[in-house]
Amino acid sequence: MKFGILITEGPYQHEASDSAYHFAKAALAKGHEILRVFFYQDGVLNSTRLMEPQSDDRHIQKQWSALATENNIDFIVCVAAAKRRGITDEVIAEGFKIGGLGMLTELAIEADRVVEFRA
Amino acid sequence: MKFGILITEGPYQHEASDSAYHFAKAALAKGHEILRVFFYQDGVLNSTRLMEPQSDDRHIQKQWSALATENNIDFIVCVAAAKRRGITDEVIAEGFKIGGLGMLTELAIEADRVVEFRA
Amino acid sequence: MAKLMIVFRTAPYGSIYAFEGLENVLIMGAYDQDISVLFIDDGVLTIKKGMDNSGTGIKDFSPTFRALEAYDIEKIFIDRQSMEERGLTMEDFVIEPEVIESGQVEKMMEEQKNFFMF
Amino acid sequence: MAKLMIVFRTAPYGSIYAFEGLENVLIMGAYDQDISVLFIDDGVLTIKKGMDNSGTGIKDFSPTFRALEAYDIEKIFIDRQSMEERGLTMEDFVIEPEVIESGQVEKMMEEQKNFFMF
Amino acid sequence: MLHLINESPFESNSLEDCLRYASKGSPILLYEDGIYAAMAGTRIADRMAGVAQDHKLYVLREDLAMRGVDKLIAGVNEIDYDGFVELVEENKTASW
Amino acid sequence: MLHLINESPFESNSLEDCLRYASKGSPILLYEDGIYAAMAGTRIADRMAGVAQDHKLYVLREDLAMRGVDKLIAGVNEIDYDGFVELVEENKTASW
Repeated sequence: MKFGILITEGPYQHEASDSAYHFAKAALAKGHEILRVFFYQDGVLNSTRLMEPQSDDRHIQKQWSALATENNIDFIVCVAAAKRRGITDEVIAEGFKIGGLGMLTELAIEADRVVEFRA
Repeated sequence: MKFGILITEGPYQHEASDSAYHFAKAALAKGHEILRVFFYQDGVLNSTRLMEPQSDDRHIQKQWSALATENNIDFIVCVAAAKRRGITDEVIAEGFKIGGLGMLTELAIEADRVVEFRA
Repeated sequence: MAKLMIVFRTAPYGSIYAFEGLENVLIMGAYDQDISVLFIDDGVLTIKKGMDNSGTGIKDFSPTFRALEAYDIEKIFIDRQSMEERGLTMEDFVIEPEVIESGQVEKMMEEQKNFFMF
Repeated sequence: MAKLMIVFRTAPYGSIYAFEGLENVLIMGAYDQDISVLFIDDGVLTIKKGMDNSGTGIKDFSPTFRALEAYDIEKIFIDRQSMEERGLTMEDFVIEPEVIESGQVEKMMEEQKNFFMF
Repeated sequence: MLHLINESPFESNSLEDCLRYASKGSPILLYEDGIYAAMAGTRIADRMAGVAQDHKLYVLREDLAMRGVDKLIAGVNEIDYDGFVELVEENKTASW
Repeated sequence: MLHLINESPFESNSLEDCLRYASKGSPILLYEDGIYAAMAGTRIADRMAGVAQDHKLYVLREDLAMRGVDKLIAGVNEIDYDGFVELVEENKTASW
């Protein structure tokens, strides 16, 4: 099936980003296509390459970047939400692209299922 | 009195940063001293100079920076929380300093009151 | 045309969910799809009349809700019980959604191609 | 020495509050103050035995709770009703806090120079 | 002790948790989404009228106004940020 | 329709809100802090036993294990992320 994933919470503060990541991996492993992961509201904070967690902790941005590049998935960071929170081209990591909110509507039109991960 | 303020939520996502700002202004207007504002957990996101909200919206980082510099208040951004979320010297705005969690303990020891603004 | 729905279920201003829900309604309207809007739980509080944001500096989105019809968004529903539990009647709102019963909510979601909850 | 307290009142892992509460206990311990720790509401879930984080990659903080005594943090309390409502008894926990009644909670907070809730 | 409540009582139990610990007479300030607990005519209005008798119940005017809430249960005191600061001068605060 | 619940039932009303709309038989997946609703012996355990009769009640094993929760009410089905994906294949999802 064609899946979409929507994330509206930031990494570390809340488990939503972790859950979304594990869900995405499981969906790919079962042969599903992920049309797009849309990072929205505080979810845009998943995309900063400046993130530097403690060395014994998971690195959420790097996990995402690897998932995006290895599987060629479209990762869109909502531009308005990103600007509000200081996420710009200057800090965005590999595998993420900044895009408009319309790309979430397009995902809703094209995907068989969209799963939201939120607070 | 000697006040301390603790903020654990990010700007725009939640009203906590706004409430803390209005509270701080009112406390100063009443002649209180604010020993320190401690930005913790997602609260560290208040400090990025890359923040760029829509032109008709409040600019939360600039409000804070003006408050800190005009009143010479100590604004500390928790280093571990900041690193986890991509807040580094590279992006930190005027008036904010990165510091250790011990500075929150010191605030608890020295302040007459510490008020938490959280989700 | 895909059937799409935005569900408002959180209170306004305390968190950004309601604001972003409204942004989505406007964007979806521009895509010429079959859009519905549904207010349930604390979401009914987002269309309360009489908002005055002068004390906080946070943007008031009431005027945008009032303009939804101008964007050809006409399928707007509200859950009766959510209104009643909060002591609100149709006179309290800046728009006039169609009142539905809680038993219709899941069915209405089920009919959509996709929907988002804010 | 100032009396300081950390109150745990949220569930672990779903949000970072419990983790940061624990970080604060450790830091405060290093400042040689009179530290208390209190578990109420969902905070009692943070010291549940048997945590296995291998499926999520999120750091398990049980070992750190177990080490609190080594940091000379000995005033550790838990609200009886919060435990009981969650079906938990002292056998379920990695540490052995002293059980208090809900009526003592506010008084205990009041006695502190300052306290933080996580 | 001043108890600060900033979540909607229809979605969060933080007010009920707080009430379990707060002693009679302790002030409670409702702000942000917490102000909905003071709204008249809700399914919790009777409960809250009782709370307003046992506690000094305050509500932050700026947050009320922003949400368009004007009809309140009896016994609630509207204050502004100045009043918020005064409450903090007089009390240690707990943020639920 | 699959209903996703990720908040503690002791702190949030999202499960109760969801139950008001979910029709009999609709699957409900408890994950993140939502898993505490499936814990045995709590003050809501009787209520949840009823929910488990009216709905297919699932709980995410990874989140259970991380929280050290092993005793569950009767009638709950443990699944892993594979099972989560299968539920989404079969149902549209609502995230409360």
